[in-house]
This record gives sequence, C-alpha cells and structure tokens, in this order.
Amino acid sequence: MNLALLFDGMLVVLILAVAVWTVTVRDSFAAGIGYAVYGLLLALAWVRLAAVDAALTEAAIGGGLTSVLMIRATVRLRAGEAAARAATPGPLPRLLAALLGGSVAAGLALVVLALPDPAPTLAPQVAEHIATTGLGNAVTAVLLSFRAIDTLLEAVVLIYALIAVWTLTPDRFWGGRPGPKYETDPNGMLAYLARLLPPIGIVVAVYVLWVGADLPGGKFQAGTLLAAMWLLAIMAGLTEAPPISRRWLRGVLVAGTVVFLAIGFAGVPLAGAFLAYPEGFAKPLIVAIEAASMLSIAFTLALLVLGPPERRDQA
Amino acid sequence: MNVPTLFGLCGAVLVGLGLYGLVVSPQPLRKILAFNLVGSGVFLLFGVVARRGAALGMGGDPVPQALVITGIVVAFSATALAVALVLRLHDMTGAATLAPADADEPPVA
Amino acid sequence: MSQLLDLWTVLAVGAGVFFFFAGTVGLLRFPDTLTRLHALTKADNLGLGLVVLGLLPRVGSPLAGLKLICVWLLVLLASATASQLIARVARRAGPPA
Amino acid sequence: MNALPAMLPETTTAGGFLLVLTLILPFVGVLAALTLGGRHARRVAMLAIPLGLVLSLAIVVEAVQTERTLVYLLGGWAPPLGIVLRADGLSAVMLLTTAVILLAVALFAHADFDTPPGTREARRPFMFWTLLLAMWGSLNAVFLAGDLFTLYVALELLGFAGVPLVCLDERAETLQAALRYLLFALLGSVLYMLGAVLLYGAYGTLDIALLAGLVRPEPAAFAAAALMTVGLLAKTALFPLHLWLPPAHAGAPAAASAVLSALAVKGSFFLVIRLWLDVMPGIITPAAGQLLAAFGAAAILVGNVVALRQKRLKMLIAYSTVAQIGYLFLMFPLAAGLSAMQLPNDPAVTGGLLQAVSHATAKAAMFMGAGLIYATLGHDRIADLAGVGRQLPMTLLAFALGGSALVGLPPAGGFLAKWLLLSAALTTGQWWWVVVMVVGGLLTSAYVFIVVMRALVTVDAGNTPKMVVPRHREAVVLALASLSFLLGLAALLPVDIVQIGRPQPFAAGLP
Amino acid sequence: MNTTVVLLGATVGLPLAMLLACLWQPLRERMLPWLALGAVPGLFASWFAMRDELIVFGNAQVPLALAIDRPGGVLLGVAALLWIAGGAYAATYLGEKSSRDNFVVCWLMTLAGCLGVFVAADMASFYALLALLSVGTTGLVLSEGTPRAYRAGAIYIGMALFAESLILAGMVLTVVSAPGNSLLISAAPAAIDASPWRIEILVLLIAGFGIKAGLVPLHFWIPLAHGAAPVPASALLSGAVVKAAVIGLIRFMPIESAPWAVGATVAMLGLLGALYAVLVGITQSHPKTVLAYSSVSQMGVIVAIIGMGMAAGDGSARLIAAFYAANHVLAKGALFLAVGVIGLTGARRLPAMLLPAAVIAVGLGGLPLTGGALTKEVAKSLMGDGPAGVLATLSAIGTTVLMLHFVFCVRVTAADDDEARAPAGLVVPWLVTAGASIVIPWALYLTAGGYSLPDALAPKALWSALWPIAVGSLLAFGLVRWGGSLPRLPEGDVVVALDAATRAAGPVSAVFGRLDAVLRRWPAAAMSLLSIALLFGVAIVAGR
Amino acid sequence: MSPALPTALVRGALFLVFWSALIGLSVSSLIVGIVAAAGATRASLYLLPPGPQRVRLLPLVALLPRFLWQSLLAGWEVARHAFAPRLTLRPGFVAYQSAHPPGRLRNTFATIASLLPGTLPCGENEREILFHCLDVDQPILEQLADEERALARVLADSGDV
Repeated sequence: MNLALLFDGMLVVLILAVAVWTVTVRDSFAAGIGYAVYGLLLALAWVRLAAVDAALTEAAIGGGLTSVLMIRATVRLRAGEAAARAATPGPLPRLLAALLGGSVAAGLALVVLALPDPAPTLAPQVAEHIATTGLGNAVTAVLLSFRAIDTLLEAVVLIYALIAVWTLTPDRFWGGRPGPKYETDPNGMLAYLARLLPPIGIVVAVYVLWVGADLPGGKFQAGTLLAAMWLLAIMAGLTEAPPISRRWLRGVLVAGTVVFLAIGFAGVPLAGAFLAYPEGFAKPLIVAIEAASMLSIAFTLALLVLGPPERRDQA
Repeated sequence: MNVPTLFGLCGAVLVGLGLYGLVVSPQPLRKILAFNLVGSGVFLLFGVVARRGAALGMGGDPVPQALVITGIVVAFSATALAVALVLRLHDMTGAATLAPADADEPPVA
Repeated sequence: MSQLLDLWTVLAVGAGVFFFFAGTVGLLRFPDTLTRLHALTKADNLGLGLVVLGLLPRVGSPLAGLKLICVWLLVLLASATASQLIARVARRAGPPA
Repeated sequence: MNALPAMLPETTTAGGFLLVLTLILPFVGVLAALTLGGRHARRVAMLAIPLGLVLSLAIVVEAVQTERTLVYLLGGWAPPLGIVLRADGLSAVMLLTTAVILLAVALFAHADFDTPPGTREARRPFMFWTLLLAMWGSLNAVFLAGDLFTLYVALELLGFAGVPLVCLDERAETLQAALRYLLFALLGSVLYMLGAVLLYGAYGTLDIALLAGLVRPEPAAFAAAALMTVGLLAKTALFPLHLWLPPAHAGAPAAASAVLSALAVKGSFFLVIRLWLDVMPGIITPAAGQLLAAFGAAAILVGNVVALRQKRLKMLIAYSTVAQIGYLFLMFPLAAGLSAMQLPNDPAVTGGLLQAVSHATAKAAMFMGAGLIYATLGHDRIADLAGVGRQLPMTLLAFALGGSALVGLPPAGGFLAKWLLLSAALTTGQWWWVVVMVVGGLLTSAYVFIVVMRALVTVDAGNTPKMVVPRHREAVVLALASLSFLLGLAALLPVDIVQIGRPQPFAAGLP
Repeated sequence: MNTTVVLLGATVGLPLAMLLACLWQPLRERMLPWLALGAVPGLFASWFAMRDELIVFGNAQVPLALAIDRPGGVLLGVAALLWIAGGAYAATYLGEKSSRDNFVVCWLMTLAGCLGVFVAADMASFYALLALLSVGTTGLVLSEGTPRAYRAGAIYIGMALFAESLILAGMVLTVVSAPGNSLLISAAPAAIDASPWRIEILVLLIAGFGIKAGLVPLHFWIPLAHGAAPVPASALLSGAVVKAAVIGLIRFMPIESAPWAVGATVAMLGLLGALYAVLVGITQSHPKTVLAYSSVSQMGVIVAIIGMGMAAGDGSARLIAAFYAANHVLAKGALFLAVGVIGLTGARRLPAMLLPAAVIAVGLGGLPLTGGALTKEVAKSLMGDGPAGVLATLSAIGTTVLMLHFVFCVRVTAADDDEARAPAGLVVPWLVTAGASIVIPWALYLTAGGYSLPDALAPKALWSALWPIAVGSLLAFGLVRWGGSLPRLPEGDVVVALDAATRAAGPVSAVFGRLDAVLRRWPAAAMSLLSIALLFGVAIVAGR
Repeated sequence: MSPALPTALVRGALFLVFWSALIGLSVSSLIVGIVAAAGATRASLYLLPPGPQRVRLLPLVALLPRFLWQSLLAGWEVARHAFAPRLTLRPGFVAYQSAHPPGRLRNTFATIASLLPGTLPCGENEREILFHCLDVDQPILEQLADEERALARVLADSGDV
C-alpha cells in the first residue's frame, strides 16, 4: 500500500511538474515536447488506475498523435512566435487567472474528497450482462454493445472533424493532397525509421484489435497505431497522402460507420432493436465492426494530422 | 489518502492549471495545449471515478473507462481541427493570434 | 531460487524506476532542448530496459519473454530515432530555452 | 451497493423507432454526401431534409396522439447500463423547428451553392451541403439523446459542424472568428463533461431521467450544476460569453448564418432547459435562477444597444441574436418561481421554448433576407439601403415580419412567448424582468424600424442591382418570416405540445 | 345570428382580405379607389348587429371573440363613416403619387385595426388589432417621406409600442387575476376589481391608454404625427384612431367600483391637459397642428369624463364618453378634410368652403344646436358644478378660442389663384362628413341616451352653451389682435425633452459599445467564464 | 517478384514469430496472424525493398553486451548530472567524420550512438555527422569510431537477402 502510494505520489508530482512546465515554458516547441512526455506519464497513471484500455489510448492519441500535431504546428509557426508571445497578459491578469483557475481546482478537489463511499458503479450490471456479448473485455462490451450509440457517434465525430479540416482547404487546392510534399532525404534518419517500423506496427495493430475483444485494446488503439505508421511513411517521403477527391478514400473513411450502421439496423429485425446483436452472433459481428472501423479510424486520424490539402493533385 | 483520491486531486489541479493556461497563453497553439491539459484532467477524474467503482474482480467500473476512450478521441479530433485552423490563419495572415479582431468589427459578407 | 528471483525483480525494477525518475528530473533541470533530449532518451531507455530485465524471470513462457524484449527494442528504436529528429529541429531553430 | 430508486424500467414505446430514424437519417446523409461527393451532396440534402421533415412531423403527431414521451431503448438495453432516445414535447417541437428551418435554408441556398459547371467537385458547395446535414444530425442528437455523455458527444458534433460553416468563405476574419468559436465551444464542452463526470461519480448513472430521481443537494451535484451550466452558456454565447458570436455569425455566408444563429445556439440552450428543469430542479437555488436571468437581461440590454450602433446589417442581426439569446434565459427564475408557489410552470417553459422557436424562424429569415440584400446591392451598409424596398419588396416584408416577431407584436410567436413570460413574471412578482422585456422590446423595435425605414426610401436612379435575385428565393424567406409571424396562432392548437411528457411535480399533490 | 357573424367578421375580415390582396402587385396598384369599400361592413355592422352577443372563434384557452356593445357600436358606426369618407377622399388626394402603394397598405392595416378594436371582445384580438393599428398608423405618418415625417413616425411608433407594453403588462395581470384566466374583456373590470394588484393594473392600463389617447404630458407625439401625415390620414388618425384608447378605457376600467382617488386623478389630468393643449395650440400656426392640439384637448375631456365616472362610480360614463368621442370623430375628421379642400380653393369659393368648417369648428366648443353642445350637455351630468365643472367650462372656452384660431390659420392657406376649386373627389366626402357631424350627434342624442328634443332646446341649456362661446370669441378676437407677441412653441412642445434625452443616450450607448469590445477580448471572456462558473457555484451553495 | 520472394518469406516468418510472441499459439489467432504478417510483409517490401546488405548473426551477438553496458553508462551519466546539486554540464557540438556514406549502415550507427553516453546526433552532411554532447571534454570521437567499426562487422554488404 505505502510503497505503491509513494510511487503514485512521485508519479503525480512528475505529472504536475511536467504540466506546469508545459503551460509556463516560453518556447512553444518545448511545450509540445513537454506535452508528449506528459502524455506518456499520464498513460502510466491510467495503468495505476487499472484502466489499461484508457492508458493505451492516452499513450497513442494523447501522448502520440496530439504531440505530433502540436510539434509540427509549432515548427510551422515559429516565425510568428515572438510576436504572439508579446501579447502575453500583464502580471495582474495573470494573477487573476491563477486565482480563478486555482479556485476551480480547489472546488473540484473538495468535490473529489466528498465523493460518496461506497462509490456507485455499473460494474455489477456489466458483469451480469457481458455474457450476452461473448466478449471478455468489459470496456469493449460497453463501447460496442451497451453504449454502442456513443461509439457510433464518436465515429461520426471523427468524420465531422475531417470534413471541418477539409473545409479549410484553399479553393485552388480542393481535391488535392493533404499536407506539404515531404522532400525528405531517402537516406535520412526519418526514412530509416519509416522503413523499419511500419510493418511491425501493422502486426501490433492487428494484435491490439484482435485481443481487444477480451483484453485491453480495440479499434481506436489499433487504428491510431496504423495511422501513426502511415504518417511516418508519408512524412519520410516514402509514400504520398492520397488526394482527398478519391472515391476509394472516401469509401474507406466511411466504411467503419457504414458497417456499424448496417449491423445496427440488421439488429432491428434480427434482435429486436437497433444496435442489438442476434443471440450468439454478438462477438463475430462486433469484431467485424471493429475491423472495419479500425481502417476508417486509421485513415481519418492520419488525414486529421496531415491537415487540409495544400497542393494540387498532380496524378 | 488512497490511490484514487491522490489521482483525483491530481486531476483537479490539472484542470485548474489548464484553465490558467487557456486564459493567459497568447498563442492559440498554447491555448489548444492548455485545453488538452484540462481535458486530460477531466478524463483522469473520470478514471478515478471508474477506479472507485471497482467491483466483482473488475479493476474499475468499465463504463467510465469506455467513456474516457471516447472522450480522448473526441478531444483529439478537436485538437486537430483547432490546429488546422491556426495553421490556415497563419498561412493567410502571417500571424496567428486572436487579438486583432477585438479592435473593430470585421467586414462581413 | 524464487526468493533470489524476487530480489532480482525488485532490484532491477527499482533501478529502472530510479532511471525514469532521473530522466524526468533531467528534463526539468537541464537548460535546453538538446540536453533535455539526452536526459529523456538515455535514462528512460535504460529504465525501461531494467524494468523488462526485472520482469523477465516472472513471465510464464519464452514467447512472453520475447514479447517483453520486443517491446523494449521497439521503444529503443522509436526513442532513438525520434530524439535525433527532434534534435535536428531544435538545432536548426537555434538555442532557445 | 448502488441504490437506484425503485422505478418502473422504461420500455420502447410505439413510434420509438421513428426516433432512431430521425437520429440516423442526417448521419446517413453526411456519409452519402461525403462518399458520393460533387454535386451529389446537394441532391442528398434535398432528398434527406424533406424526408426528415416528414419524420419529425410523424413524431409530433405520435406525441400529440399518445400525449406521452416517445422512448426507444438502443440495443434493447435499459438505463443505467444502456442509452435511451426520448422525445417529449420539447424535443418534438425542436425537431420539427429544425427540419422546417433547414428545409427553408436548403431551398434558399439551392442556387447559391451550386457546383460550377465543368467541375467535378467544388469545395464551397460540397462542404455547405455536407455541413448542413452534419448540423442537422448533431441537433437531432441533442434533442433526442437521454444520456449526458451522449449529449456531450452531440454537443461536440454541433461544434464541429458549426465551426466550418463559419469559415466557409476563405477570409482571415472568418477564420479567426471560427477559431474563437471553436476554442470557446471546446472550453464549454469540457466543463460540461466535467460536470457529467462528477454526477457519474456521485450517482453512477448518466441517464437524465434516472439522475432526476437521484440527485441530492451535495457537493458533487452543486459543482456539476455550476460547471455544466457555464459550459452550456459558453456554447450558447450568453452575454458576457458572446465573444465569438457576432463576427462568426456576421462573417458566414447568409445561409450558414441563418443556420448558426437560428439553430446552432439553440442546441446548448435546449440542454440548459433539460438540466435545470429535468435533471436538477432541486439543486438550482432561486439565487442561481436570478443570476442566470440577470445575464440574460444584460444580454438583452447590451446586445440591443450595440445592435443599434452597428453600421452593417449582418452585424446588426448578429448582435440582435446576442440580445435574443438573453430572452431565452428569463424563463428559468420564472419557472422556478411558479414551482415554488405550487403552480404549474407551463407558462414559463412553453414561453421560453416558444421564444426559442420564434427567434429561430425569425432570425433565419432575417439573415437570409440580409443575404439577398447583400447580393442585390453588393454591400449591406445600413445607411445605404435606400431602394431595397423597391428592388426586394418581399424580402423587406420578410425582414419586417421577422422583426415584428422579435419585437413581439401579435400574432407572432414572440408575442405569445412574451405574454406567457410576462404572466409568469407578474404572477411570481418578479416585475423587474417585465421591465427588461419591455425595454428590450422597445430597443428591438428601434433597430427594426431604422432598417425598414432606410430600405423604404425610394431612389430615383443609379441604383442598379449587382445581381437580380430570383423571386423564389425571396418567397422562401418571406414564407419563413410569415411562419414566425403567425406562430402565435399556435395558442389556438388544442394541446400545448411543449408540455407533453413534462413532469408536473404538483399534479399528484393537488386534488 | 348569421347576419351578426357575417357583419362582424367582415368588419375586420374585409380590410384584412384587401390587405392580403395587396401582396400581389397588380391588385395593390388598383386598390386605391376601393379603399372606401373597406369600412362599409363596419358601418352596416353598427346598424344591424348591435346586440350584446359574443361571437367566439378559437378554442377554450384562447377564445377569439367579437362583439358589439353600445359604446363600441356608436364608435364603430361613426368611425366607419369617417373611414368611408376618408377613403373616398384619399382616392383623389393621393392620385398618382409614387408613395401610394405603401399608403394603401398602411391604410388598410390601420382600418382593420381601428374598426377591429371596437368589436374585439377578447384581449388577444384586442391587443393584436391595437398593434396592427400602431404599425399601420406609423406607415401613414411616414408616407410623405420627409425628414419631418421620419421623425414623427419614429417617435410615434416608439410611444405606441411603449404604451402597448404598459397595456400588455396590465392585461397580463388582469388575465392572471381573472377566474379561469379568462381572456374576455367583459370579464376584465371584475377581475381588476378583485385583483390583488388592482392599483398596479389601473396605473398600467391608464398610463398605456392615456398615452394612446394623447394624455398630457405624454401627448407630444400626436401633434407631430397628425401634422406630418397626409390630409386624409390625419383626419382618420385624429378622428378615429385615437378613439381606440377611449374604447380601451371604457371596456377595461371598473368604473362602478374604482377607487375615488384614481378616478379623480384621471379626471384632473384630463382636464388640466385639455387646458394645457389649448394654451400650446394657440401658439401654433399650421392648421393641422392646431387641430392636433385640439384633439389632445378634446381627448383630455373624454378621459376626464371616464375619470369622473370612476370617481362617482357611475357606469353611465361609458356611454357618455362614447357619445362625446363619437361627436369628436366626425367633427375632427371633417375639419381635417377641410384643410385639404381649403388649401386648393381660391378666394371666390372660399366662403362656401370656410363657413361649414367654421361652424363645425366652433361647434366643438359647444355652439348651441351642434353636436358639441349636445355632448357637453350630456357630460354635464357627470362633471357637476365642482372644480371639474369649472375646468370643463374653461376648456369649452379654450376650445372656442383654439378653433377660431384654426379658422384664421386655415384661411391663410387658401389657393393663390382666385378661381381655384378643389376637385369634387375631395369636396364631396368632406361635405358628407361635415353633414354627418351635424346630423349624427342629434340622432344619437335622441335615440340612445333617453334624452329628448325639449331637453336640448331648453333656453337654459342653450344659454349655458352659448356664453362660453361668446367669451371664447372675444378672447379669440383679442388673440388675433394682440397674439403676435405670443411665443412660438415648437410642434410637440415637450418633445424637446425627448430630444435632449436622445442626445444623452449617445454616450451611454458608446459605453455599452466599449463594454462589449472589452468583454469580447479573449482573456476577459475566458476569465468571465471562470468567474461565472464560480458565481453559480456560490449561488447554488450559499443560496439555499 | 521472384527475386524478392526469399526475402518476403524470411520477413513474413519473422513477423509471424513476432505475432506469436504477442498473442501465444492458437489456431484461430494464427489465421489472423497470417493475415497480419502478410500485410506487414507487403508494407515492408514496399518501404524497404531488398537491398545489398545482410545481417551477420555472430557479430551481432558479440555487439550486444557492449551495447548494454554502454546504455547503462549513458543512463548513469544522465542521472549523475540530473541529481548533481549544481549543474555540471559542458554541452557542445562535435563533428564526426563517418567512414561510411549516407545510408542504412550510417543510420543504424547514428541510432545506436544516440543511446551512448553523452552523444546525440543532430545533423549530418555527406561526410560528417554532427553530435551534440553533454560534456565536450570526454574523448568522444574515439568512442564513436570504435562503435562504428563494431557495427560495420554486423551489417556487411553482400549479394542479396
């Protein structure tokens, strides 16, 4: 107990220290790096909270993709950094903001301390009904059966976000390829990594997806991994992002949601409700949804990181 | 003091810290980063709620754990959109701040 | 024998955690991006390696041990290359904080 | 261990599947538009929106006939484990309003957002139609979902659909407005989510109906109420949290502004109603109610005065939205006051929602009218509107009717809303809100009057239109404005649709 | 029953139908000659449908009801007559003016609202028609398109809406107090009487209707508006439209049971206002403005009659006020129409035109044998011999002075060309109105009130009507002789205070603008957000 | 495809072993594993076409303990600096003349070097690699040269595979 508490205490101190540093450090680039470290530390915290699924997601998306996004952006914005920093509020507003933020935090802390004991939980209900899904991972059961609509809407969120990002395309580049053309040294370090890592990543992603039914893991973690691999290959100049006007690309983007919807509606005649699974077929259907969603998620996430098209489709 | 409470307090502080950053950071990117801090603090609190609900051999209540995953993905989507906006704004104006529009009303269409 | 293995686990994992901690302290204390990168890559890789070493005797099968080692190698590859890439950007950008 | 109250488990009601169809149809539309691309996006929208109108009408009819809330258990799972879709009177009315306005906007925008000939796919039209469907889907989700977290996702969807609509035109100002909108909306939704987290931590469920029975006056509920409220206010742009609204709504293309101003802010407002009246009426104190309405009053006064100062029509309408949002929040202390006096709170609730619907229809018409004026004159400077009355008589009439609805002239919906709110305010002795409403109405009438007067000035020559606006576009705007103007006749309907499925806390206690 | 339904429905329905027809441009362009037709059903309704019977449309919660009671019937009849005459007059007056399309639309709106309020029996319809009336009237005021018209129109609609807000608040309170939340106006007096907010309701309604009636000191918009509108519109505004406020007071006030103090205050306000309006009116030179001030004065008397009724608890005040108002409808309408006719008439035909005008004008002051004398005679029973009676007599003297002043003013406006003659399209409606203004008060006097011819022709009655006229004439003579030294008060007198307030509003509005700009900066907005969260937290925790 | 076939088979097998290490041995998962390995191999052949270099096993085994020891030293050095009461860093840049042209060998070398005590590659041109050092007083160039030679024995040029 106490050794564990000591370790957790150290972890908390580290997390907070990195967080403070990320907020206060002058240089945005450094803040981006700080956020990557923060994400990894936070993933550890998730492990300590017995939420390995969340830990994987946090590490992959929070620590990984978000940091890539931020660091890339800080590099592109470097020229304007000094000018933007000049607009920093004076000490008085900063003090006021600190007071306000501190009050909110203090209030929250009080609420945390006052949370009821024993805590209410849905774990028994999940345990009671998980058998109908044939899954071993309760989190996956929640995501794809009990609260499937959330997951469906979440897939829609990703598509919305991508549509929103694409709206920012300059008109002349519409239908073109996202992101700049990466003219990377084919013998450089990035290319080196991009040649070695992605195949391994593919194996790991399929693994994460496949075990997701019973162990921590699932389509988001797997999809993120695939996206990261693809991005690596793109940024290393080994392959190119497809033009966004391609039909096949649009098809892949919506595939997961379409499969989800199709199976959901099939549940109306077969299982008596939208998003219900016919008895005994729950697990294979869920795996089918997950597999299709993984691909869609991977493409969507990668394209989100790449941003709107910045050049014409020369193909 | 137990483990969930410790992380719960950590989450509360992260929220406050992120809010502070969101207010005072002049650069939009740093605001986005601060928003992510707030978000992760909220998720951490949710994780604490889940952990407190551990029962029947489950290390935590799976419902909040599942929701956190959804939340993280949503937060990432938001971040991606915000960053894309900042970059586009920068490409167009050579600067990326939220300041100038305060001065006067923008032309409209 | 098992006690010996336990001791090994405790020692190795403890050392691993120590290096993680050292790396993070370095990240916060070192003066610029490049030196911070040193702290992160070297200390954390070593920390992870030690943790893996400590856990090896505890896994049930050789395949599982292989899995742990694979994890470590992958992290090594990733952090080594990533740190170089970041270092390039940091150097080109001059020596800011 | 988890003491849920002994309630009858909810079951799917007749017509519940309509809710699924209404929820999913727009999303299918988005997917289809995205996949098919090009000019198909518009076809998909023109097909889906009338269909959606039929569906929401069916929901209204079903709700009126059965006089109860429509429910659908998704996946067959009942809360707290599962998620339900619910449509009570509030939801049904908002669904129908949304579908009607979207249909009007779609008809209005049909010609504006056409893929140029010879192009396979152009950004602006493709994105507009896709985003219109996207906005619709997220609104339907907000109106139907019965779970606080699903609502969080729906709110985010709303933001992701709204932000790109703001910057559909490539200009630095709109991009900046969109960025402010996004950041503030994100801040709002993260606070909302924080509240939901605390509620789950205290009660172990996120279902609205279950929570209503569980919430007790304790720290978690207090914090959740404060955080969720302020989060939703940020997304609704209630003064002084309106920083993003004027430039965003004024900078978007007219059709997009119409949707943003009429519908987008109503989503989060709708959730405030749900939260305050359905989830935690026992938590909200009179002081909180007065505070909320005080921000509303400040919005009315500042918004209207600043609207009067504007030199451009779209900015004026945008600030008018800032003010009108304020009206929406006057209902809360009134409803609470009525409940405290052991009276049914129908006048306040129906009045508040009617105000929302009335503003939605009127404001959509006004923004679209402003768009036509801009297209005709090539500018929207209020000082130079002379001649518009001649060139666009129907549009000007629509603007005047919409304005009258905002002012609250009978038989507009705004009048009926004002009547109900006034009677609630006077019954509960809260005369100060009456003063606010009266002053606000006068200020509103001032800027509507100014615009109509400027436009009625005839000019002899020289004012050649930049573009001749097709008559049918004017007709669409006029039809919507007329709808808003005649909405007060809803009082003649045999049932108060808004009140269907609403709990009447005192019904049991009264003889 | 059927005739009643049809006639009552058509009273409001026909003008509205014509209004709807105006949506179509070709019909709108051809509508002008038909304006007179719009008021015909109203005229017939007042003849054939006057029975106390409620026609209800709508549902149980919102009964849309129409009815004609006797005061309403009297006013409906004379107003419809004036609307018919005015419509015919307008058809000639407007001719081919470019603004006529707008004029036609606004005319029909005003017509529907004006006749509608006389027959509306529920508050929703009443308020709706009142609002329609205000909007239409604003349009009529604006139709000349001059800066003067814009100013008058803006002030008009502002005051109208303000008044309506007060009325609305009063009506809502009434409904809330009424058993079963009845919307029927007939239930209003009892509901007000029984309401815990009796005084509040009375103050709100009296203030609201008082503004609409031009009660001093909130009268300033009337001279502006009536002065600025085209002649036929002014005639209707000053004659018929302001009577909406009279019918409102008649229907809503619990005359039999109102507190004495309220009634006395209202009466004093009305009478003092009547004198004040005369004093300001004689400083004006524009004939229409002079007439408008006379309207303010006369409306003051009518309000005073109701006030006296309330003070005495005498319900007959309703019919007396309606009678007085009915006389004013026709007389003032005829005088306004005369302004247009005389302006186009040359010296040769001037006496023929001026004489009837002068008779009607002095009649307003109570010239024996005219409607004015009859109304004053009837009102005397309420005014009594106390201070109110003295003030009423003073106002009669004042009215005589003012009306003679009008005759002088209007004479000056005659056409330069001696042979000029006004077109028959103007003259005929004018003469019809003038004739009606003589005949109809007699008819009403003899049929409605239980009075008989000998009462009216009794020497005492004649004398008491005559001497104020004589005094007034002397004073008027003095005014013509020495009146040049009178100060020239601006049209709308106290409106200058409003102008000053408007100027003061500029800096206030600028402050709001700056506040808005500051709050819309990021750090301020974000900090507001956090503060509001904390405020709600405090309000929720500490507020219980 | 035929020249690549042996390479493909070798790589595919490696991926399948990796898969088994991840998930254990079972029939159902093996089927999925073959799909995964096939996908991975396909990607691998696209990204890293078979080249002239091959890996020699024996020198690789010989390199391992040396590498582990160096890692330990590197971590220790960082810890020493991090916990020193006063920062004792003497950071700076050192340019190292590589014996090999730009390519996979040099990249591998740089990667390993980044895990060595005190060195961090942060740029390169045709001949040189630029290292950032925590302590420029150390004999860095000699160390690096040793490492490069050791690595060259592992990755030698040959015909195929």
